[in-house]
Amino acid sequence: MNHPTTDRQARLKQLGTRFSWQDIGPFAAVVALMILGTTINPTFLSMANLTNVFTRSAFTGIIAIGATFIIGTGSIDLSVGSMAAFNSGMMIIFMNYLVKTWGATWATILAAMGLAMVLGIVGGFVNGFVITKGRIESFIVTLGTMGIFRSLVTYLADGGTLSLNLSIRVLYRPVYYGTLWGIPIPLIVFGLVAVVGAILLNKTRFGRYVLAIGSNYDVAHYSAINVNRIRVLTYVLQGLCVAIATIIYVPRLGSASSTTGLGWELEAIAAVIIGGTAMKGGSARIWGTVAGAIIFSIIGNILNLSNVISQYLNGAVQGLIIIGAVLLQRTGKE
Amino acid sequence: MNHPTTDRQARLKQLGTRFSWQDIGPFAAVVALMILGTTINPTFLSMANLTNVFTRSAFTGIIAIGATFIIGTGSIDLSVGSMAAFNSGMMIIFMNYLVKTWGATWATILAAMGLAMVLGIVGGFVNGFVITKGRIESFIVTLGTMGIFRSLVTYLADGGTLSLNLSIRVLYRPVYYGTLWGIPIPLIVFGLVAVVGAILLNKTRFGRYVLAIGSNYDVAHYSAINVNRIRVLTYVLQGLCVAIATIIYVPRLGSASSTTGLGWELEAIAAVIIGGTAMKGGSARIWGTVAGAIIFSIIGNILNLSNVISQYLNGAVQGLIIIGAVLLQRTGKE
Amino acid sequence: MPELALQTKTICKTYGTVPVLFDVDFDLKKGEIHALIGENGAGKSTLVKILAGYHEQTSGELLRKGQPVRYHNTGAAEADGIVMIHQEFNLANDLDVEENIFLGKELLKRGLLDKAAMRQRSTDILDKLGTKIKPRTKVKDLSVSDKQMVEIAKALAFNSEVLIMDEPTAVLTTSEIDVLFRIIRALKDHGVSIIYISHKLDEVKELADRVTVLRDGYRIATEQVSDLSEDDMARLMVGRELSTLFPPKPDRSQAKPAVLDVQNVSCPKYVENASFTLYEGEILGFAGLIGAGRTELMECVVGLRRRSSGDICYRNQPLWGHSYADAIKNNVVYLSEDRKGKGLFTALPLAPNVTVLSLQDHVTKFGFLDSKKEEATLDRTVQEFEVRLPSSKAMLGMLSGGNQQKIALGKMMQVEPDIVILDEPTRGIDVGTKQQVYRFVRELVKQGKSCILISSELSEIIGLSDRVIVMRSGRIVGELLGDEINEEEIMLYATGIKGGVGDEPSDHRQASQA
Amino acid sequence: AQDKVVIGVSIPAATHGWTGGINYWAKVTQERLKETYPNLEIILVTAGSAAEQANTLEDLYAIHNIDALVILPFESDPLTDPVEMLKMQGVFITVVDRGLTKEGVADIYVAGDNHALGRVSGEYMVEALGGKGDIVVLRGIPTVIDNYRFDSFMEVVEGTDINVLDWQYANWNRDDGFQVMQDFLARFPKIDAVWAQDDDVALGVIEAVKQAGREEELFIVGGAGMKEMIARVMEADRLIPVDVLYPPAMIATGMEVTALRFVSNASVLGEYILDATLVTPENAHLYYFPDSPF
Ligand SMILES: Nc1ncnc2c1ncn2[C@@H]1O[C@H](COP(=O)(O)OP(=O)(O)OP(=O)(O)O)[C@@H](O)[C@H]1O
Ligand SMILES: Nc1ncnc2c1ncn2[C@@H]1O[C@H](COP(=O)(O)OP(=O)(O)OP(=O)(O)O)[C@@H](O)[C@H]1O
Ligand SMILES: [Mg+2]
Ligand SMILES: [Mg+2]
Repeated sequence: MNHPTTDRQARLKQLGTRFSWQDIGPFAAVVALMILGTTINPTFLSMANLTNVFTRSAFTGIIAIGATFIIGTGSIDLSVGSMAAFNSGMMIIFMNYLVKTWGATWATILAAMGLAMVLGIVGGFVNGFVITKGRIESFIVTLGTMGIFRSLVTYLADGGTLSLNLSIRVLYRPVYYGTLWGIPIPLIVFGLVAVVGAILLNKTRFGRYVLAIGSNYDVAHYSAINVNRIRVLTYVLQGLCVAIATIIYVPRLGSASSTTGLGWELEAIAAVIIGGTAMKGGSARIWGTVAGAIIFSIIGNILNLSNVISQYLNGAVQGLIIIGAVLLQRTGKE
Repeated sequence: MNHPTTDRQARLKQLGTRFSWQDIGPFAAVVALMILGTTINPTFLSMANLTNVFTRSAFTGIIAIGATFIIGTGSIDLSVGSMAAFNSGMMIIFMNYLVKTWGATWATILAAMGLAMVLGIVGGFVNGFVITKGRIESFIVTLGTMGIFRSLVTYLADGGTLSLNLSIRVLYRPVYYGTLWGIPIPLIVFGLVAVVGAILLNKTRFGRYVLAIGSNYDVAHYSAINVNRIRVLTYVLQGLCVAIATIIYVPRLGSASSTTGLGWELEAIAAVIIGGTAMKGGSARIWGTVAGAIIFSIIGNILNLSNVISQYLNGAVQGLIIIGAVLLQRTGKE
Repeated sequence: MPELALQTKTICKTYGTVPVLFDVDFDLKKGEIHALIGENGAGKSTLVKILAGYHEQTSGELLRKGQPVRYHNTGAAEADGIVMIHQEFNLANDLDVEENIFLGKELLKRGLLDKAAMRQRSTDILDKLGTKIKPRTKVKDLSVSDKQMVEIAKALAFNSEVLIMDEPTAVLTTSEIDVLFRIIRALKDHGVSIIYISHKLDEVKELADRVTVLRDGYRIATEQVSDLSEDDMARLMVGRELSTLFPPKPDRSQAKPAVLDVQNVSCPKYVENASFTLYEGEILGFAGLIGAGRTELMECVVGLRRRSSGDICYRNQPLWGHSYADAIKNNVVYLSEDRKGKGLFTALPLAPNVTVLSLQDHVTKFGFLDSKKEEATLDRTVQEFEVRLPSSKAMLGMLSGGNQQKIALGKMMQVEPDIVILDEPTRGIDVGTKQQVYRFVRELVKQGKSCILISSELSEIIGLSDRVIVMRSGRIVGELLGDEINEEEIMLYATGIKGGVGDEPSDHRQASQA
Repeated sequence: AQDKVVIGVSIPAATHGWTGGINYWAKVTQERLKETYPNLEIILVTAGSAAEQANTLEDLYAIHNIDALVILPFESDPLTDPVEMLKMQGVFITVVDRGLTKEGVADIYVAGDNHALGRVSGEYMVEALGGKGDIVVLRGIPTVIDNYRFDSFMEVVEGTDINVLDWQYANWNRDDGFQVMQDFLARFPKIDAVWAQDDDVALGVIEAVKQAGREEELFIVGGAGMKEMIARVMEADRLIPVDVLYPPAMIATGMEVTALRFVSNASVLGEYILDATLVTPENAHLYYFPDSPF
């Protein structure tokens, strides 16, 4: 009988991270946008600007990596932006409190990071638990928790802004602004999260089960996969990603308020889908998501670098570029 | 051989509008919320208040009826809120222009209504066309057009507010504030749209094809259904619903700005899903959607009933009630 | 010579870069029943999909009543009077039976759906087919065999001139098949031309006028059925001589320990107080008509379906009340009859499908998935079950029906089961491979494993089972041993002539002693 | 005993710093007034959009039967009609900050002066830069208020040699302020001053400037009177030399005068215009409220 041809493609597949047009597509869009950016304003290619752009993509990017798993199972999480705001608020309150006893030390910061992780895990677990046990559409549950988290941070901030104690801020600042081997720390964290995400998705049973569930819920169930547990885990993972994003977000401005993280959920979901993950689940691409997040960041940057068109129309240009970027991918695929 | 039992249930089903727990569930939630409201403040049940609450649900409700079809096919439309803003803006500009020649007459208003319809149809068509011809996820396309429509209204309003000419406003006002046989006009329109929607969904080929596509794209395709055409039609229908909502929205506030209709898309989608339509498509319930829209309106009202909780926590209470309302439905189903 | 309803001239079909059909000439006379047979992956479904507008040929010509035609979609073919019953169900799960039957060709009255008329028509058709399916049931709530009946009803609702049936009987039991054959013959008498694909050669022999054999995408022969014996057909298909289908049964003199003891299992609406014991090294057949509840009973046993009562002991240990995963841990594995809906991930590649039950065995020493091991497992499965792949990159859905079934069997075998529960294991599998599957199962039980076999094919139950249990309407009504295992006896129980419904459970005990 | 007087207060939800301040002051004033005047009932409702605010007005009347309304309208134009509806039912109307577009609807108008905010900022900019230089502007959310501020600012700046390099919307949001400023800094090698218009945005701008290490090159003018910014002004921070007041406490004024009208029967009608005071190191201590969240 005929054997499967182990051609180059198949060999590449074995690397765990698969390369195909679907993966290259989003990066092609990144390159196209970079060319566009340079054409509009050569400053685009300056080191400082590129560093800014890539660094900024880290927040949504990290969150989007978590979202890749959720969308991979065919679910959605609208609460991530609010959760990020809530986590930021809690971190700030906690650090401001600890600083009184522990002083402005790394211990204080590390403790707050730990708190963020715990909150992320708990928040994600609650989302996942209500969705699976209550058998409610994820859209509804996370729409609900989106409101809840946002309210909580507003409440904590008394409607205003929670500001991080100045002495800690000085200490914590490098986590966003610092570099390691010349690379901004948020970018390193983003890269690490992406690598871990890619391994989780492509090289572990968990990742396989995520895609299996997204591919066909019933078949997954009949393949002895504990569907509910895996789904809850994706939400916990999403919570963790939000926590990590929070940890590098807080040192940036040192504050949190009810506007923090507004709209991040849509951006994260869009990054995931631009990256080639299907909304209905069953296929997911971490590196596509990374490209998707970068695409978003570049679009924003390009709009700020030019004023050819009325600023009122920024949103329109953004919309057109998003659709265009995805069209470009699709066309290339033929 | 045994014939299908034509019991009452089955008979009712033949009416086109099917009654089952899935349909009753949302209404049970409405009743529960009404009881909650009355408990918090007996004034809730006053005629004046109830009229307000129901009338308000008309905007999102009408949009949500369009969204029921879109979600029924397993797609999504994020652009409805922005489209409503854009349509409102265009109506206002058009009326302000026409009033110079035609005066503050019904002709002016009717022409503007016509314009709204045309814009809705065109806008919906564009969404549907790009989605089907470009084979792009509806999420991405409508996220793009959401930005585009919102930008356009910002542009039209020069960043500010578009205001309707005062003389027309006086004439147009009754369309929102007036009553017919004692029933507020927006409610009558809402009811009509719902009835038409229910007939379309349950009594026509179009409705059946919508559900077939949502259930299984390939099966629909192989059943000689023109999948793309039906999908485009759902977007056109959605555009029409947005236009109708706009027509009764404009006389209410007489203005449009970049913040008009912000967030209506999430509310509409939530209303649809609370109403028992599945996010992944294949089943849809118009009357459930109607209940869903009313649920949203009641929740907003309940938050204004009392002053017990910090207003910062409104969002949290709203989130909890949404999840609770859906949980209630689910439990009832067992 | 009667008019040709359909004719193909040198039809070729290539999926991507994979050629599947080579210069196939085929013709269908008006009013004939023309069988199409061939090994799994030979290209039967592909050929008929071209005829019915699901796919377009890569080259070659299609003639309808002598006129060249090209169908760009199913609508065009349907408009031309050609209707097909799909091998993989072509039903919308969220819609109900009635809605599916008329999907794409709804009856209208004054522009609105004429639900009353459609209800009447679908009831009539379902009655004619002798099923108990209710028109308002959602398709997703139907068993596989019921879905097959709906597929048939869907095709019959349309007054076609050419009716193509791609393995309509793979999951049907004898009595359903009888009804179906009556209908097919009646259609033929009305001048309808029928293409009939089946792996059940006895059916072909019984029903068809002519038969065309495909092998590896080539047409090998077209003959009058009366000129061929079943063995001739098998030889033409496989290209070699086939020995007897079923391996010999061992004699069951010595008593073996019980491995699975099921007591009073009930599942509301489907199963009532079912009790049975499975012994080591035996093949226990489960017979019954459609809707007898065999599938549901087994799903209860392995923990895929919640049972309302009952105890299950595995090697004298009460076990797995909760999940299928527990059953798998004890090496009890279940092959679902619903290949597409529950068995396999059609949108995923092959390797993940084969290894999903045994992923823990496909990891490196650091616990990461080992794609090399997965590929190796896939290779082994492909060889063992002779799966025909279009390419190594194929998604599962690109395999032919029978080859998918082989993957499903391969997937199950990865857990090295102690008890295998097979629900329609040879659904859509060709004779050659069937024989292998039977040997394989026999080998398995020889090694001390045990097997439960649910099959709609009575010959399979009879040929393979050491013992047979008959179910009817959710109850176990009879147990047959040795010489009792014959078609007549099984049907007596299955249809309720023996061990009538309402009889006490003791009744079937007596039956088993009889 | 006298009948209870019910005052409804409708304000935007706390979606950014300044509205957060509004919420804070409204709540504080609500409590204080309730304590002082026991027969006063104050219902505080918030809304996330103009349409929602129109809903709250209906609810205040239908459910709470208010005698007076204190409203800080989301937007002037869309709320004019709904407020007038209440007026016609005999409700006493106090409008805060943004005036309605129809004369005679408001009984009391406590006006924040958005034109003045733009003008004062512009005048300071001209003075501090000596009438020439390159500046960038970060605007709020596209709304009428923002237009008033921006247009007035531009009017002042236009006649001078001050060159507005570019402006972008920063949506009264810190993160947007940060990103837009990052890009301005990358794009323009020389920036002499930044008009951020809002203190939330200014906070983001500060961080971007710090990151680029260009603190010495420019200064930032925010607006509103956030306590952090007032503190910086007090400390004579080079980067933040001044702030322009647009105090959220104006809602307190509105509530107080309205309450006064009912408890004292004094005739308190007319307009109260609050200045857009320029906060300098000299007067900053007067506007520093460490307990306020804003
Ligand atoms: N969509 C597809 N893409 C690629 N290859 C395909 C596709 N569909 C079928 N094939 C390949 O075409 C060949 C013929 O398949 P076909 O379904 O016609 O076989 P068949 O004779 O019906 O077999 P069976 O008896 O198993 O149903 C198989 O090798 C199959 O893998
Ligand atoms: N007691 C019952 N009442 C109503 N419907 C029943 C009952 N038992 C079975 N059915 C119908 O039969 C179907 C269940 O069939 P099941 O899968 O149990 O059949 P089976 O014995 O496995 O045979 P096969 O798999 O060959 O169809 C259901 O769709 C259900 O509608
Ligand atoms: Mg086939
Ligand atoms: Mg079965």
